[in-house]
Amino acid sequence: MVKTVGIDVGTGVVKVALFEVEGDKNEWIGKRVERIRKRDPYKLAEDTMDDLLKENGLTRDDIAYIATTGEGESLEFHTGHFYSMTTHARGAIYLNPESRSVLDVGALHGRAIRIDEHGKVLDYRMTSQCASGSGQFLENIARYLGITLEEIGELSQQSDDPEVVSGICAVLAETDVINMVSRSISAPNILKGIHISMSNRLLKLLRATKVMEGDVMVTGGLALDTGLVATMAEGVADPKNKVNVTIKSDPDSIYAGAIGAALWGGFRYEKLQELGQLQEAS
Amino acid sequence: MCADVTTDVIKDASMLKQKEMIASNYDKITSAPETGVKVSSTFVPGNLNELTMCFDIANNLPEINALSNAMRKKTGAMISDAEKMGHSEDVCTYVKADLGMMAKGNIAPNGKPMPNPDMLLLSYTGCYTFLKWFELLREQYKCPTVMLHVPYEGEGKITKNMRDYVVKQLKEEVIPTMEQVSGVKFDIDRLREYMKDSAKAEDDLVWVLQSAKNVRSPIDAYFGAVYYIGPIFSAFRGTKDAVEYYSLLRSEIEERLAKGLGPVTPEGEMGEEKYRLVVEGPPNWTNFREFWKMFHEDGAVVVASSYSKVGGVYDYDGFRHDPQNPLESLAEYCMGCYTNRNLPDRTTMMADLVEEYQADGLLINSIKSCNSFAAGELLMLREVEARTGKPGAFIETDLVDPRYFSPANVKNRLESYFQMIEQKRQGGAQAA
Amino acid sequence: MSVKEIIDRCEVLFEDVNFTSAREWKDAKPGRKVVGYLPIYVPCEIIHAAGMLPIGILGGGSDLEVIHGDAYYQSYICRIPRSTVELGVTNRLDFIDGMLFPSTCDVIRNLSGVWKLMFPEVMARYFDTPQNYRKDIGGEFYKNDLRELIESLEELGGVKVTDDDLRNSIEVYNENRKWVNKVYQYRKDKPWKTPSAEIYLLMRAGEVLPPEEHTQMMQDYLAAVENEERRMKDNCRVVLNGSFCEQPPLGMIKSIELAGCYIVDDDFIMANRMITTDISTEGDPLENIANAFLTDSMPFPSKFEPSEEEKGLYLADYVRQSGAEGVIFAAASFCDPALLDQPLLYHVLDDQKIPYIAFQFAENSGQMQPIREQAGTFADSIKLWSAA
Amino acid sequence: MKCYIGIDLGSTTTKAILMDDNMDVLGQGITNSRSNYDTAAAVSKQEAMISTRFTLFHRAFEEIPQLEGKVDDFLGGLERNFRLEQYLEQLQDLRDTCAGFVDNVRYKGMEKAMVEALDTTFGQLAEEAIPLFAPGAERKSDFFRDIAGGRFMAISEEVAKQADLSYDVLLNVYDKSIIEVENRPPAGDLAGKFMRAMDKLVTESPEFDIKDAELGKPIQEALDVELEETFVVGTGYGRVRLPFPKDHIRSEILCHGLGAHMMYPETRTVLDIGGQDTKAIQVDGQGIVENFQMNDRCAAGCGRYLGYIADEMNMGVHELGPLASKATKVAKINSTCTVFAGAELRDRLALGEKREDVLAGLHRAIILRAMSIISRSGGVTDQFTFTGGVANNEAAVTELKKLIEENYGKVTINIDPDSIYTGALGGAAFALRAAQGDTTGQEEELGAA
Ligand SMILES: Nc1ncnc2c1ncn2[C@@H]1O[C@H](COP(=O)(O)OP(=O)(O)O)[C@@H](O)[C@H]1O
Ligand SMILES: Nc1ncnc2c1ncn2[C@@H]1O[C@H](COP(=O)(O)OP(=O)(O)O)[C@@H](O)[C@H]1O
Ligand code: SF4
Ligand code: SF4
Ligand code: SF4
Repeated sequence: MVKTVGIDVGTGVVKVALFEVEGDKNEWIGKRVERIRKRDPYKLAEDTMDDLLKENGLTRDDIAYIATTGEGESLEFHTGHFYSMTTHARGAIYLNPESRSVLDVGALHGRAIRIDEHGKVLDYRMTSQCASGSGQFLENIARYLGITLEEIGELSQQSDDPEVVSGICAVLAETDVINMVSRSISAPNILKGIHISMSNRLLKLLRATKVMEGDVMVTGGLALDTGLVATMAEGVADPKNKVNVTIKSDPDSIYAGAIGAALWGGFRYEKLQELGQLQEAS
Repeated sequence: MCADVTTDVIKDASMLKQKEMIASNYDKITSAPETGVKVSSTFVPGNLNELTMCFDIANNLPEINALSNAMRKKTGAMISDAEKMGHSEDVCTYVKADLGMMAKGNIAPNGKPMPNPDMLLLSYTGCYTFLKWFELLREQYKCPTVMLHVPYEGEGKITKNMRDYVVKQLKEEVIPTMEQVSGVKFDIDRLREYMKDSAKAEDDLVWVLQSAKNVRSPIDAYFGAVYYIGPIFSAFRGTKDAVEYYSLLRSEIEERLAKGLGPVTPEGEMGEEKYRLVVEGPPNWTNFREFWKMFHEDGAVVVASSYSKVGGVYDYDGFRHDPQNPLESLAEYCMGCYTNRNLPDRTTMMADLVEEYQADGLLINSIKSCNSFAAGELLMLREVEARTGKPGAFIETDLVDPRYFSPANVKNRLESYFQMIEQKRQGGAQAA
Repeated sequence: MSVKEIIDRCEVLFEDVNFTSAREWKDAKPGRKVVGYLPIYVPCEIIHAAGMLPIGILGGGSDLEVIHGDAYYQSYICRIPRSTVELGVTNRLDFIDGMLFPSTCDVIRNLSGVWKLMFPEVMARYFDTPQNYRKDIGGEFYKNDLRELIESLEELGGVKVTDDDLRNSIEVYNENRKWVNKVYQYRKDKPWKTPSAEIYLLMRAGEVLPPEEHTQMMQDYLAAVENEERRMKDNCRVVLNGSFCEQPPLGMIKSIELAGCYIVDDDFIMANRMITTDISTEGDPLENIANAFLTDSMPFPSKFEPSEEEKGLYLADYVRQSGAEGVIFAAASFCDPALLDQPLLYHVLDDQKIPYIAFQFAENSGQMQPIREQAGTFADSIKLWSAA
Repeated sequence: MKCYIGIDLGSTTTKAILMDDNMDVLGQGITNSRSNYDTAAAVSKQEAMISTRFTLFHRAFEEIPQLEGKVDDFLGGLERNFRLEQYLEQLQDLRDTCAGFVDNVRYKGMEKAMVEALDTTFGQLAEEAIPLFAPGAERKSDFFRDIAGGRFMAISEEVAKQADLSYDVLLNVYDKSIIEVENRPPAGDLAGKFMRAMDKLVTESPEFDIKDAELGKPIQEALDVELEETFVVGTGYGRVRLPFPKDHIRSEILCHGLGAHMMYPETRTVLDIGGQDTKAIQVDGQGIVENFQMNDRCAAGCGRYLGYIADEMNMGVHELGPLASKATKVAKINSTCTVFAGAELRDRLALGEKREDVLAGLHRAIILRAMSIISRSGGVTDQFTFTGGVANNEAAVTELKKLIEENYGKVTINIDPDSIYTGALGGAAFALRAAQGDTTGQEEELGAA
């Protein structure tokens, strides 16, 4: 068994996963997530990894392959880099082997990825620049409503008459929301409205990847938002949408990228050892 | 152009006649599998209706299908289907609505399935999208495709080389393919006969369009004209039906004029004529009535428009189909279509219309889909403003994509424009 | 000359939105004329034969600040016309005596009219190429069209263009094309030696330099690059398609290669290799130029493909000839010809099981992260799954 | 006394102007729009009335011999103390509201600690208030939310640390309360506040201790003047949402055009950059709008963009301009998408670019976008007037001046410190006209056909 680390440097959060890997076998032995909060993400990534290693009584020399993903391309200490969709796909399969597609919803971007049973990326769609449906936006709104991130999901599910936000632009949507507050629309209805509009957008992306069936694994930070996940589940249940898929999420979904990176790192390590190329790749 | 909207809007004899004509054409097309009639798909601008008639071929116009689907609010889903098939969000939505309609089983507006065309007749290239559209259709239908390259009037004129080129293509590519598809031999005298009728109908149409020169115009030359140009821009140019329709229409408008009436709107007779506008660019179809309402509610009448010239410019420099020189005149017809003229000529045309029709200014409805119209319109606006001294305005919508019609935005701009005209008038009065 | 010296020179030429080198060429002899042309294709031989310098106007690049250009174009129109207008309004093209707007798309077609209205003192011509490929029909039309072009150039320059002038220029361009093709071939063979950003810059230089000078430059480059120590990377090989008109920022080309893809073929700036064979110098030179376009020109989206069966096959051929493992479609946002063509090309690639991805750019795109992400994932999947 | 009021409900700020029969501006008021539009309109109007009272005081005090040469000092002091009174009042309101939230189930078990923490925090806030409004002191903003909010966060973070309480909890209570406080229409009793302010001032500067009879009378008289709302006109962002009847609404374009014309009669081109929109307007010699352009649905490059950037950098919008002015080189920024502003900024900083250089680049990007809109509306003709909130930003102004000169040569550029009120000024003029029976610009009239 060798140990590998996957580091996912996001726009909002840094995630690190520590694995033991051999062939098809693997074991997840450590994890850590840290919000960036205006700190230097690269430094933070490095520190977070070192902390995690220390906690497990390891040093960097014990690690066979340090794999980065997300925006970690330029981290100097990595062995190799895999791109987000590759790692999220692998992470989704790890968390749920029945996954046939992934919806990765993070701080700024949303991506729909269609994958096969080995986690190979078959097709994908990304949100374009104009993205009111992002974590960042939701965070701003929550802040404005005086609600913590953890409360969002629960509140959204109490909605009885959701008020849909219009528009593609988060700035204009924010004005919409402010206006709703002044019209005394309740927080649950506002949040649910935002969830509905995000969900529509995400499901549209998903359909565009031509996913027809199987489990959709929601990964990224917003997988923790139970309100969004529930809204998407309602969305796919709507026969109008003509998709025969099941929305799934996992408490560890936020680690999907880091998990995928660690696992691919292990795979690549073995490959490169066979080829005797490890020196060159690092 | 679209039967089901016309009915509840205007019930004049001409409208009923048009409705009947359109219905019978759709019946002719959808019953083709039984009757054995050959069907060609072709476009509005530069359509060779008289020529196809010579071979007893029926004409199906995908643009018209798209716009009538839009009026019935069906295009949103069609476009999204086409986008799912891999078409970009950025391209012309007419194409996507058409491809999406195919994906939805290709049901004609009369509810019956549309037969596959026996021929694709690409008789106008004044817009590059048409080229691609036909490649896409051809991939689907795998039927004979005729391509008539119509050179652009880049230098503002039709040269002998251009005309010869088009005529040669007609003779050696278009006509032989049509003969082959239909099994009918080409008879140029038959073509001449049809063209005589074309010219007759064209005369009446021009009279109707020019009736808007009257202050208190009896017609709306944009929204209303959509109905007036329907037959001649589609499958009826050269038919007796069209001749009859236009003479009916003309007499109705003559009557309105005599009575001093303004245009008819979906909401009935229009009130006072407060603003006279010239409009450049096609209308929005998905919210056609709502869009129109923003004008007639505020007393704005469109007295001339470029859209009434997309399928042939008859009223500006006097072109008529000419039975004496049938092929040459077909060639000139194709090359003279509005969007095949260069921007300086289009600009001059708009400035002239503002003057001739005593308009308050030029309004541009810029269509997201259509670069053929849109690329350069902002310069046109400036030029026309400078040449006429009348204020212009610019709004942005789309043809058949409901996502790009933002009522609040359009209304805001229109209102500000009307206020501007109003303020200018009052200011002018104060200064005087 | 070293690779670095050559590429540095190219970079200077590339970044110079004032076209200093062309201005210098013009000032070197009184009476010289410069003719600009937009993408995709005009026969430069003819301009050259009139003693003029043809230069490609390929937009304003990523650093030009567009202020006035936006005033003339709506947000849903691609960027090249607005940056071109900006160049015009800011007098950066004031040394140009004539502008040609080839038959590329509605935007460029209408830009010819915009130019006539905005810059009435400059000769501006729409340049039509035939969509009918029969010699007796399209060929005849095109030949006459070319003759009209020559006449307007003769008038502009106050010169007479003889058949021998034309033959001579054809030879110059045959030689230039030969070296363009050699460079492209070299990159297919050894992509790690020739980063695509370099190849791109080298080709861009050809858009502003006299052809003879550019030919020499390519020869020097190939000689120098052979001696360059450059290590082969664990990259996959891709063909890039869709950037024939508006040009991507250099950063995008670099980002794609950085993310693990060697670009082994592309359709950037096609004017320099539009004609795929030598044009004959025997007989009527105009007819030869016209016929070469009819029978031996590269397919591109603005050109109608008369045969259903042939549609798009060329792309699969490019993939095969260059040993590529996939295709990256990179079209300019709002580029109708490219975007309408893409689904047809997808079908060909699907049939032949060639993987592909697609994204869009604008000449001034700043954020490369999504591009790296997509190109990188593409490279990842080719690498991981072909290795597995 | 007859008053004509124009209210410009912007997406970020709401402005009011009060004018008399002679078209003399007597008062102006501004507040945050980020709450309820009705409240915002009411507050800005009230503020304009308060400022009108000060104008009236001014007029009255000029007559008092003892105050000769000291009127401005006196009024300045009075105003400062008045603001302090207002601030303390709102602070108390916030404190009460926060306390009311402590019973929420979410904070079970923490109640006591929270009450203590809030007491300490608000105690400190109230203490700080006095120096904050001392003579010559600078405040980060004129809005309660900005001043109190910023300090609340700083203080409560410390307090929470010492009380071993989660800072998030205090923040959360604050977030909930501030919305309520902002949505509450302001309390009345102006006269009382004036009088208390007077007392404070006199304690502060005994030289103003003039006999009651001499001072009290003019103050009372000025306070007794009835300010009659003869006609109120509303304008601004999303006109449909304005809490006014339709015949009291005017197009924001026309208001801005007229307002700019009133400030600078020679103005021919107006640029307004507000929170969510940028407009370029061409007006003629009478202030009549000849042409205009606005940004489309996209909010890229407007004032909010700077707001996001300021948040990201933990600074106030006021501080951005000065920092950007220190740049040695202007970073090249292509995207002015507001949503991605933060990401772009982080990207740049990660690439090692300096904060001030990136900021300078961001300002340039905003102005470039505005330049395009100006160009689209027909360019710049002498004179040029820059209005809207962003006109308060010196870096934006510098960049604009540079670009205007490069593109249009030397033209007179007007920037009034009160340019943020341009739209409201036009609105007030329309109100006066409307009262005189002139309905130009009124939407109702157009819809009547
Ligand atoms: N419990 C939660 N409920 C809702 N959203 C959450 C929660 N936890 C984190 N998030 C959101 O997840 C986002 C971070 O997701 P992540 O996938 O890590 O993004 P990135 O990779 O871009 O940093 C944050 O913007 C935050 O808004
Ligand atoms: N003192 C200031 N310094 C710098 N920028 C300011 C200042 N005041 C306001 N702004 C900017 O102006 C914007 C608000 O402008 P405003 O004209 O009030 O907008 P609106 O009319 O849309 O409410 C804010 O987003 C902010 O960026
Ligand atoms: S500001 Fe809004 S509309 Fe504009 S690009 Fe950004 S998200 Fe899109
Ligand atoms: S681009 Fe314009 S002219 Fe061309 S097909 Fe579309 S709508 Fe018609
Ligand atoms: S980029 Fe595309 S749409 Fe734009 S001018 Fe070029 S070919 Fe035309």
